Amino acid sequence: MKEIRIHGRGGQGSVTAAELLAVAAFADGKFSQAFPAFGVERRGAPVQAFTRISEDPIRLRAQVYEPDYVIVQDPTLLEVVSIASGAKDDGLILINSDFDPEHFDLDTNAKIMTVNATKIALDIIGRPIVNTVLLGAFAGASGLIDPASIKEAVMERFPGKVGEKNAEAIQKAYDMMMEA
Amino acid sequence: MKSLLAPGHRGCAGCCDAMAAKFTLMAAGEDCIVVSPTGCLEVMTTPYPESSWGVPFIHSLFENNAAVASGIEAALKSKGEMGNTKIIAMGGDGATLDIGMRSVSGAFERGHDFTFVCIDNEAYMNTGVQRSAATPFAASTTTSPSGKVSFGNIRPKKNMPAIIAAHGSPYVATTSIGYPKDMIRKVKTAVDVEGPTYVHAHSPCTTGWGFDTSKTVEVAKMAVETCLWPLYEMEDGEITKVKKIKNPKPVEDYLKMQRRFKHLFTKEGGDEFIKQIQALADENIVKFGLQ
Amino acid sequence: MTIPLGGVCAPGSTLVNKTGGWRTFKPVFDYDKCIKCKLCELLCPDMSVDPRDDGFFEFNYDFCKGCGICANECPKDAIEMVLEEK
Amino acid sequence: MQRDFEKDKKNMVVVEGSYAVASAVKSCRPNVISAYPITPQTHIVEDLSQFMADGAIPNCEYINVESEFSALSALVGSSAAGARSYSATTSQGLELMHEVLFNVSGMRLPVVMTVVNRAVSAPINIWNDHQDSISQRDTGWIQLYAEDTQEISDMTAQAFKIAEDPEILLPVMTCMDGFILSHVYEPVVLLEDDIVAEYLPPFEPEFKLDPKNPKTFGAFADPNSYTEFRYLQQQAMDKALKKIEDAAAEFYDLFGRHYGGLIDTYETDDADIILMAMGSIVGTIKDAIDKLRAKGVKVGLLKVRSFRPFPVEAIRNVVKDAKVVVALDKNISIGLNEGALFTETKASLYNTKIDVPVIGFMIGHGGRDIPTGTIENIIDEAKKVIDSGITVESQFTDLKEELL
Repeated sequence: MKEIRIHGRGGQGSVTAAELLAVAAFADGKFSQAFPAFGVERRGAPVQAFTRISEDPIRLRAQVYEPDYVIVQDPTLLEVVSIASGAKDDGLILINSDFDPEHFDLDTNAKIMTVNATKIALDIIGRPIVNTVLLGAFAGASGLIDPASIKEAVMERFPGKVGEKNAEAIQKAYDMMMEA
Repeated sequence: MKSLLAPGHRGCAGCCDAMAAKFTLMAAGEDCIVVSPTGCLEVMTTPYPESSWGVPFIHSLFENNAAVASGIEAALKSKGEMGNTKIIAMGGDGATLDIGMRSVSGAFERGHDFTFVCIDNEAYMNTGVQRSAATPFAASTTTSPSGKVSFGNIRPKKNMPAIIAAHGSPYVATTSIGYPKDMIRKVKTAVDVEGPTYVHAHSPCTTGWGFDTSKTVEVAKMAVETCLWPLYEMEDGEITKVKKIKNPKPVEDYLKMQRRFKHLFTKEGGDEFIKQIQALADENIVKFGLQ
Repeated sequence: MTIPLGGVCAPGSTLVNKTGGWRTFKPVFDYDKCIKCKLCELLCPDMSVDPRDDGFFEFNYDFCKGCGICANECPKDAIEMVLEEK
Repeated sequence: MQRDFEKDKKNMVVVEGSYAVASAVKSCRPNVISAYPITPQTHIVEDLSQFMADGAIPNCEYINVESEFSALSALVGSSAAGARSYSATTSQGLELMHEVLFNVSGMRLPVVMTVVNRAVSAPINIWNDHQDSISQRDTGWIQLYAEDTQEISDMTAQAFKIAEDPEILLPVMTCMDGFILSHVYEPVVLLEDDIVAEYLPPFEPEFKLDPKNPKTFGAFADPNSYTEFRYLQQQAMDKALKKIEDAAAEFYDLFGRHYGGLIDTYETDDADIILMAMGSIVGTIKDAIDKLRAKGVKVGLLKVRSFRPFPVEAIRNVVKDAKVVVALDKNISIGLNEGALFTETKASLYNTKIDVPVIGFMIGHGGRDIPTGTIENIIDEAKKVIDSGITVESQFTDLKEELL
C-alpha cells in the first residue's frame, strides 16, 4: 500500500486532488481511498488530504502518519507546517516551486523534487490552480499512476473546456517530470 | 347530520375544545385528516383503545403538529393520493403560540396545503391553567396568579394571526366558538383556499376561566361584543372583512363573568387594570374598524 | 382485545363510554316552546341532541353531561335544567 | 459469505461515502424525505436534493424543514400516511430529535434514518464518535453500525426491509462514522435500482391515515395498557434479531455482499484475545490483527453490527472460549466511566457459565484519530490481563496527561 499526503491551503483544491488521485488509481486497477484531515479550516488556512492506493481492498481508517509521498501545493506552507513529518526514507516529497530541490533544507531522507506548477497553470489554464497540475507531475515523479487516468478523472470532474485545459497542463507537468 | 366527532369523549361539561373540533369537522367534512398536539382535546378524545374521531386522526407530540401535517401532505402528494383531502392541524394556544411556534412557522413558510385551527382558551388547560403567550392582560392563572403585589398576567396576548399573515398565508381569520356559523364558514373557506391557512378560534374554558358550564357560548359572545376579541378575515395579509360591533359593551361585563378576573373587582387598584383593559378594547375598535 | 401495532383505534369508539352519569342537572325540552331552530343541536359539546323525524329534538341522556349550554342559549327558553334524580 | 472484491470491482465507482448513501436512498424509492442539514451529514442531503432537482427520485417529496425536530416530526405524519420515509442527521440534530425518536418507535412507524455519527456539545465538536446515537439507545430504534461506505450504502436497503416488515415495524438508524466514512472517497458498488426493487417490496402498511378507513393514531395509553405497549416493542426487537440476519442473508443472495447480520467475526475461531467494536474502527482493527497474527498473537475481532437489538446470544457464542474480551467504545457513560458496548457485553456474560474477563477502552472521542499503534497498545494491555488478571476495568485511550 502506498500512502500520499497532500498539503495545501483551504480553497486550493487539496481535497479534490486527493479524490481525483483515488479515482485515477482505481481506473488503473488498484483499490484506493481518499479523505481530508477533517477540519473547520476556512479559505487560506493550511489543510491536508490523504490518498491510499493498494492492490488489496483498503481497511485502514487512520490518518497517514508515514507517507510514501508528500505533495506540497504551496511552498509558503513550509514555514508553518512540518511537511516532511514522518516521510519514509525512500519516499518522495514533491513541492510546487520554481526553486531547485536543493533549495529546501528539510529534516528528511526522502527525495525532494520540485515543479513550477503555478507557472504551468498560469500558462495553460490561465489561473493559478495547481492541484490538477501537481497530479500530472506526481504521476511523472512517482510512476505510481497512469497520467491518462488522471486526465480522465479530471475531465470527468470538470467537463468541457476547463477539463481539457487541465488535461493539457497535467500532460505538460508529467512530461517535465519525465524529462527531469 | 351525524357528527364526525362521537360522544363519549372525556371533555368537561361545557367544553370549548369539543365545540371547536365539532365545528371544524362540520366545515371540513369526511374527507379530511386531523392532526392534534398533546393537550385537552387529544386526551379527552383518544384514550386507547377508544377514539371519538370519525375521520383519520393522529396525535404525535405537543410541539410538532404543524410538522406532522407537512409530512402527511407530502405523503399524499408523493403518492398521488391528495385528491380533495383536507389536512387540518388543530392546536391549543400553547401548542400554537408557544411550544409549537417553530414548527408552525416552518410549515407556513414552506407553504404546505393545510389549515391550522388554533383553539385559543388563553392558558395551558390540560396541565391545570398555567399562563401561555395567549393569556390576556391581568388574567390570573396558576403561574401568573394575582397576589399581594400582582394583578395576574402582565403581558398582552401575542398577536398570532398577524404573525401567520406575515408568513404570507393567503387566508387568516379570527373566529369564536360563540359564533358557530361564523367559525364553520371560516374553516370551510380556509380548507378550500390552497396553501397554508389559519383560523384562530377564541374558546372560553369553563374550568380554566371560572364560569358556569352553561356559559361557554355566552362568555365567548361577550368577548366579541366588548371588542376584546375582534372577528376578522385577512386575505394575502390584508384585512378584508370585519364583524362590526354597533354598541360595544363595557369590558367589565365580560371580566366579571370570570373567576380569572375576579381580583380586578375585589382588590384595591383593580379598577385601574379594568381601565387598561378597556383601553385595549378601544384600541381594537380603532385598529380593526369595528364600529 | 389485543393491541394493534402502534395502538391504532377504531373511529367513533368512545361510544362505549357513557358520560351521562356525569350529570347533576338534566335538560328537558318543552316542545310547546321549541321552534326547531337547531341551535341546541349545533352547540352541544357532547353531540347529545339528536334530531327526531318530526323536526323536534331529543336528548341522548347516555352522553349528555348536563352542561346546560343548550338551555342557556335557547332563544325560546324551551329547555329546562332539572335536578337529576339518582 | 465473504465479500468478493474482485468480482465487485468491475461495478465499482470511486465516490464519496455520502453520495453512496444518497444513491442507495434513491434506489429504495422513498416517498418522503425530510431533513435538516448539519455537519457532517450535509453531503447526503445535498446529494438527495440534487437528485430531486434532477427529477431522479420519482413519486417523492423532499421537505426542507426548519429543524431536526420537525424533520422527524414530518416523517411521523408521512409514515403514518403510508409513505416510505427517510431522514438523515447527526449529533445535536439527533439529540434535538430525542423526543420524536420515542414517538416514532412507539407508533411503530418504520422510518429509516442515517446517523452520521458525531460527538456532542459542549465543547462543540464536529468530529466523529458514537456518543450521539449511543445516547439514543433506549428510544426503541433499531441501531445498525457500518464498517465502510459499501456497507452503509447496502445497509440502507436492508434497513427499509427490516423496518417495514409487518412483524417488526420499528424505525431503524443506520450509523456511519462522520467524516471517516461520510467524506471518504473509495470504490463502491452503488445499489442497482432493479435489484433493490426485487429485494425491497413496496411499503404497504395495514393501517394508514386514510379518510376511507379513518383510524386514530397516537392515542394515549393509561396504566392499564402502557406496559403492554412497551412489551410489544421489546417483542418486535426480539423478532428483529432474526430479521436482521435474514435481511443480510437475502441481500447476499441478490447482491453477493455480506457484512454479517447482527455481528461479524474476523479471526476469532482460535483467538485468545477478542476485540469488540462498531463502525469504521473495525477496518483498522483488522489490519492490526493481520499484523499481530503474523507475529503469532492469537487475536480476533467481533464486529457488532446491531447495537439495538443487542445480540446477546451471538456475542456469548463468539467470546465463550476466549481468554479476554476487549470492548472498544467511542462513547462514555459519564459517571460510570464505561462505554456502552463494554457495559452491555459484561452484562451479557453475567449469570452465565461463561467466565471470561472483559475490559473496556473508550477511544476516539471527538474525532481523536485511531492509528494502528493504538490498537496494538490495547492488545498489549489485553495480554497482561491474560497473564495477571484485570487491573483497570475500563479506561480512556490515548489520554493526553499533559492537558490535565
